[in-house]
Amino acid sequence: MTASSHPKSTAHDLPSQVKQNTGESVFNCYQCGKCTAGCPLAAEMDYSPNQIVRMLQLGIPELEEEALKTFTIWLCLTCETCSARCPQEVDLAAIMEYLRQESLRRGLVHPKAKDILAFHQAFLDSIRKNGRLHEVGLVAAYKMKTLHLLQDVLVAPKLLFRGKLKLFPHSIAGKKAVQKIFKRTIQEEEKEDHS
Amino acid sequence: MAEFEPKVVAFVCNWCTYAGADLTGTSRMKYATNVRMIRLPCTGRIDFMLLLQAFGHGADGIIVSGCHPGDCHYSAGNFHARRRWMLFRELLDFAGIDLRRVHFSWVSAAEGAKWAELVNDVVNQVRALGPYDEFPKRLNRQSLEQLCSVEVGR
Amino acid sequence: MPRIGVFICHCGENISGTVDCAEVAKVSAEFPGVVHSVDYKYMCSDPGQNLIKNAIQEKKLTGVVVAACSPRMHEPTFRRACAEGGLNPFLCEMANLREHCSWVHEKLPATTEKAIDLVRIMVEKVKRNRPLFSINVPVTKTALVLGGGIAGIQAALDIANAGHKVIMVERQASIGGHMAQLSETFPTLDCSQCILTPRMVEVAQHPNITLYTYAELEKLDGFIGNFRAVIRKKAKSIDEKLCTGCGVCFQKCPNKKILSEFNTHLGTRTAIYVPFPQAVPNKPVIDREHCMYFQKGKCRICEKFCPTKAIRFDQQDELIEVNVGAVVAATGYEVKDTDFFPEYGYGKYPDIITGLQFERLASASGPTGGVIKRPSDGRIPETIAFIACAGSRDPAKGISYCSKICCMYTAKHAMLYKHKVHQGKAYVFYMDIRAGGKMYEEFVRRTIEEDEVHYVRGRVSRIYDRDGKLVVRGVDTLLNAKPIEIEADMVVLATAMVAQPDAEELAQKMKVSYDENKFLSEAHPKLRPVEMNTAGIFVAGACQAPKDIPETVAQASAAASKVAGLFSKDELSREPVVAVVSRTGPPEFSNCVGCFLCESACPYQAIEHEEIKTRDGKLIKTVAKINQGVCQGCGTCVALCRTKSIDLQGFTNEQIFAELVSL
Amino acid sequence: MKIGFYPGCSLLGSSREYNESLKAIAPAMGLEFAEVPDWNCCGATAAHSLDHQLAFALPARILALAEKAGMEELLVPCSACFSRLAATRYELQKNADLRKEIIDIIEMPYQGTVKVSNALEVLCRAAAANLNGKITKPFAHKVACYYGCYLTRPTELATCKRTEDPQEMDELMKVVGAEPIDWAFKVECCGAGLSVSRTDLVAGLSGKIIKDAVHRGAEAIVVACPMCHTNLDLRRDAIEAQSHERYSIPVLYLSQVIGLALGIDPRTLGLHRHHVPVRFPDAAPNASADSKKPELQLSGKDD
Ligand SMILES: Cc1cc2nc3c(=O)[nH]c(=O)nc-3n(C[C@H](O)[C@H](O)[C@H](O)COP(=O)(O)OP(=O)(O)OC[C@H]3O[C@@H](n4cnc5c(N)ncnc54)[C@H](O)[C@@H]3O)c2cc1C
Ligand SMILES: Cc1cc2nc3c(=O)[nH]c(=O)nc-3n(C[C@H](O)[C@H](O)[C@H](O)COP(=O)(O)OP(=O)(O)OC[C@H]3O[C@@H](n4cnc5c(N)ncnc54)[C@H](O)[C@@H]3O)c2cc1C
Ligand code: SF4
Ligand code: SF4
Ligand code: SF4
Ligand code: SF4
Ligand code: SF4
Ligand code: SF4
Ligand code: SF4
Ligand code: SF4
Repeated sequence: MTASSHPKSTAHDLPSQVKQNTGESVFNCYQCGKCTAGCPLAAEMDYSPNQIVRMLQLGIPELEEEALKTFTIWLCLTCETCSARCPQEVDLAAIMEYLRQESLRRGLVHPKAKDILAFHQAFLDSIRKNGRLHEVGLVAAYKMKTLHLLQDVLVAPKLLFRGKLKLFPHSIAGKKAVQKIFKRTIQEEEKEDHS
Repeated sequence: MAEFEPKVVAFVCNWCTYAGADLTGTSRMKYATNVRMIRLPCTGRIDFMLLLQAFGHGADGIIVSGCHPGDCHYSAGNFHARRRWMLFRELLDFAGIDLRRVHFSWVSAAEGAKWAELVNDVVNQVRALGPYDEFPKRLNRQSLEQLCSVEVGR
Repeated sequence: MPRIGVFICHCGENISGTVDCAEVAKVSAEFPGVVHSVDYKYMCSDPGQNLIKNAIQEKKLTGVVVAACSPRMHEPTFRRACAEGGLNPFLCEMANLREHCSWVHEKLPATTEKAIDLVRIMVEKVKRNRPLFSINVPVTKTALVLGGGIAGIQAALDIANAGHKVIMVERQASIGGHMAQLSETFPTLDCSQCILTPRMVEVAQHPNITLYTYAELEKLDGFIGNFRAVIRKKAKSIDEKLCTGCGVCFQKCPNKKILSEFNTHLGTRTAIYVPFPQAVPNKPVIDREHCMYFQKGKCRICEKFCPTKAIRFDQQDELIEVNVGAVVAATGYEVKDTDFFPEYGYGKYPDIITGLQFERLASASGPTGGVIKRPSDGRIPETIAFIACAGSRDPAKGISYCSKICCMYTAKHAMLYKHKVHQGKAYVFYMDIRAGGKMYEEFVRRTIEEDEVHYVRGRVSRIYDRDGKLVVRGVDTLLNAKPIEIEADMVVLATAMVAQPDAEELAQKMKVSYDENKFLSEAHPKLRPVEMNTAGIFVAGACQAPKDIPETVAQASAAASKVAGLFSKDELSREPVVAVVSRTGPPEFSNCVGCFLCESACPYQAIEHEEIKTRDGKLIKTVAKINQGVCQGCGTCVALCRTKSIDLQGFTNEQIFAELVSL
Repeated sequence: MKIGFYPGCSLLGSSREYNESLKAIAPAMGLEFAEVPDWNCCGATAAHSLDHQLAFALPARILALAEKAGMEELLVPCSACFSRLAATRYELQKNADLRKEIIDIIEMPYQGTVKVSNALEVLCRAAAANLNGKITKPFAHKVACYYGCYLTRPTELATCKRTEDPQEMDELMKVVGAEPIDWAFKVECCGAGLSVSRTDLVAGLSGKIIKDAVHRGAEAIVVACPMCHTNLDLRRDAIEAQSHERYSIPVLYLSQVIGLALGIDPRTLGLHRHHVPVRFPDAAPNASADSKKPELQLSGKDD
């Protein structure tokens, strides 16, 4: 991994990395399942939220990698229902977030997650370009990335009609400053990843 | 020249810190040999003049340790000790004693490791400060005797 | 001239492994005042102890230092050996060469040097020891039992049957505690009230037991064998001597809609009431907060109808002072309410109830006559969900412990439900099943195998209502963590067993310690499970930790036998480590100037005033005096006294100073 | 009261009406907004899904700009933006190393002095102080107050007190004459950021929310977040397709409800911009159930 956005970790197993970057210990989880019981998308996931933690508890590298390959981590909405109700005060939403970032860094993103990832990336591209989000541009870019050309076609004209969508992006004076922020964070890492 | 080896006197209560130090022993944890313990029923028993006397008799550093607040075997003894300690700090200061040589701490009967750590920390710190020899400058033996009103000598 | 004997122990290899014991003995022999110095393999063994006894006699020793293990371990052993050898036991001291030296240091010259220092310190101390004699205090052979649950009842009966007097204080209008509320009890399913009520009656009728109900402990001071307790007997507003318990008053009382505490708010009672029909004593009290006369100044209907004219509206609280020799704390527990659970609706759904409420629904004498009915509409639930660990094992809610009994009573509840509603469906959401007790696991298995209760392993995340049903959103972690939704008609939460809300206050009144969860602390979790840190105070039942009835009764009987043991002697002897105020000859008589700083500092209120008078009774001065029965020997007063008029026997200024000087 | 204002991207686009209605009610509420100059996007879910530092740096720049403009409090109407800004402020306060890193990245001074507030908080406060006697057209309808995730979680940043069953918006709605219903989906997640990439899932989650509200007789759902609004309003067709049910219940921003109660023209409040038309049954809710035009449908008949 590249550690540019996180403090350098000394231990290399995933639980230690999680601990270092989120402050959460996966060993606090006693597998009660309450997180899963309350998760709005548990039924859609390939592994349930508590199983994701379980995969990190056993000290088996293959399972840790498996966790990074799940669809679950990409489906997670960061709604924090799990974290708010966990009796052991495990911030599972934070762990999910870290696993997503780590999965991306290691190139282990689940194939079915590519739409979600594409959307996130299109979103960030839009901000990077203009400093603010341009919704039409975002949807267009997303469609190009995923080839979901028909999706949302029905919604967009209505929005335009109601004066909600702007065909041309807002741009801000501090566009350069925002681009620099991108350069110093996410792009720097991408570069390191590819070197 | 061999490194200076300080002498540290520890005033400890019987119920918490003495027992805690016993636990250090039963757990076979190691610490510096420089400490000599004086067992008292409670930190409440410590007349802080005793600390002056200790310095007067060759101690380079002092540890005072008892039960955690609220855990006193005698329910409130350590609370009195703490209150008096506040006043006494000023007196020590006045007597020209570097406050870094005196450590007040809580070690419970379950904190064997903490005791070992405490001793090592204090010994290292006092070792760095060097031998304590300024005492006679401000307080001579006689005024000390008066303060403590106990016969000095073997 | 002092004649001190020094005995260095090897403790096998434990000490001699790092300390050169022979060298220590040799150097010690040269200390001023030492006339005898030897080392030996095991000092605590019989031959080791004989070495001491013989030396005392042969060398005419005036003091002994045993340099061995911690005095916390063997001080009593060696003091006894000295006494047997003819030396006052308090002329023996120990230097701790094992825990404080050999075990914590490497084998180095400095370690042996330290050992020598430790011996020297103790030699200097022991030279200044004085013979001390154990203090004898008389024992008042009456026990105070706080709380009239099954724990208090059992302890009181056992003590009373051993021939001692008991005063029982119960704050409710009746004794019985929680056990009186239970339906049937696991693992045998015997009827709770059937086995309890005979004992309640026995308490009321026992000649050795004085029962104060509707009463609380106001104050406790004194010490083992000699406590003084003040009991507040709250005004019951009736004359108990006149009242026959006929019950006319509560039939007539117009104020009938008060939620009954005994029925866990599922039933009602009147303002003048007995908590339940089998109450002991079976005489009513007026709940002034709800009585119309006390609140609005009008009514007095009960008074009008009472055939014996027993109603006393003007009755006042009464303070009763009693002397007792021992106290048994048996004040029990409470359960968390359903509003403790945000994710289960903060207590807003009437059909989510606690386990204790379920007991009342299942009880033949309960508000529904034993028929399981929903509080909201009285319907019999067709689907019922039980949720284990509700609030327990939940650090996020501030309770990390396991309540210990709920796995069992949840199984019991599910079983009772199935016995009563044959076609009904029962689900139990659980994390682990803790059923460690005689016939407990078998009981749980029966619930699952014979009564076909569905156990689902997983914690419930949320409960909400939908069309008059309660949607329970859980998960089955054994089924690939599949989310499970049950539409239940009723949900029973096995809520956590917690300490009484005023447990902390009570503990402070008694000067005993309590743990972070406010349960009272025993003196040692394994070896002194019924004693408390304050001598003479014992603990029994669920006020110490969550426990079921068998454990409660066992602990209560154990506490009672401790009390009986204490009462088997007329006098107690205790260590003479106590403070003394110096007395000098005339004209001062004492250095004490009567400032009484010491009095305010003493944690045990052991310091009294003493008037020094001339022969013809003229007051010379008032000085401090230590009550040696009360003094625990903490030494706080000694450190505080500016005129150095107090000293602590065994840890005198002189002794400690000598230790310092010898460094 | 003058207060800093961070509209966020969606208030300029798909949730214009939220912006418009806030501005419309501001004078009556005694509020005056000062927009953060040259603000950028907070990064939303995308940033913190993909990069830890970026997720803090984007909001930090906004907070630094607000600080520079001398603002003490910043109103962030979008709950999602609010969550990002508040979390950034909280984390940077807690973690000095991270603060240093981020300051270094944004190349701006940052103190963390600006208090981040959401619309619910600010409007509740302003209503208590200013609304007395100004309600000319009480919003006399049964409303389902929908809080969603970000006003109640994570617990340490939560605006609402009873996080599993919050009451703040309900209380505010009572002030403007509405009758809040007790319902079960106040704090369930609507699907949030998956709106575009997994509309199917969002339709499922949002569908459950709408169903419960309708089922319990609500005539309108009140929200405080553009994302919630998008999912409950704009995604209505997808919801209906998936659940095979028709729901005509409108979804209003809380500022719109206040505006209506203040007697402000619906157009000024942007009501015409909603996908689901804002209409209420007059007297008899049992009008024809199978009207052809969904826009004309009346609510309260979906069971
Ligand atoms: C739902 C439920 C079901 C259960 N089922 C079973 C079962 O089937 N089998 C089983 O073995 N156990 C069962 N138990 C456990 C059982 O209730 C307890 O083990 C038992 O009641 C403990 O008795 P106790 O005397 O220690 O406490 P309690 O019963 O709580 O009695 C304490 C008494 O002290 C009084 N008191 C409190 N404070 C004071 C004070 N300051 N001064 C004076 N008096 C005071 C109280 O009023 C009360 O009368 C169950 C518990 C629950 C909650
Ligand atoms: C592996 C293991 C680990 C444990 N760890 C712990 C722990 O960490 N903490 C804890 O609290 N508990 C622990 N326990 C439990 C603990 O050992 C028991 O609770 C405890 O020893 C029981 O004491 P006892 O006196 O009843 O029985 P025992 O220790 O079995 O003593 C019975 C004695 O009676 C003698 N005896 C038997 N029959 C007769 C006869 N007919 N006549 C005369 N004498 C007889 C036996 O020789 C024996 O000396 C552990 C148990 C095991 C097996
Ligand atoms: S709720 Fe918490 S303890 Fe329970 S399984 Fe999920 S993460 Fe683990
Ligand atoms: S934060 Fe993610 S894992 Fe947790 S409940 Fe929400 S969607 Fe599920
Ligand atoms: S007296 Fe203590 S040190 Fe000596 S043998 Fe016995 S246990 Fe060991
Ligand atoms: S009517 Fe009188 S005698 Fe009868 S129970 Fe009531 S108070 Fe007692
Ligand atoms: S005076 Fe009080 S207790 Fe008596 S009947 Fe009236 S309300 Fe009941
Ligand atoms: S006894 Fe069972 S139900 Fe009760 S807290 Fe313990 S594990 Fe949970
Ligand atoms: S502090 Fe000393 S002088 Fe004062 S009353 Fe007590 S014993 Fe006497
Ligand atoms: S030694 Fe302690 S308990 Fe005894 S009288 Fe002095 S202060 Fe009180």
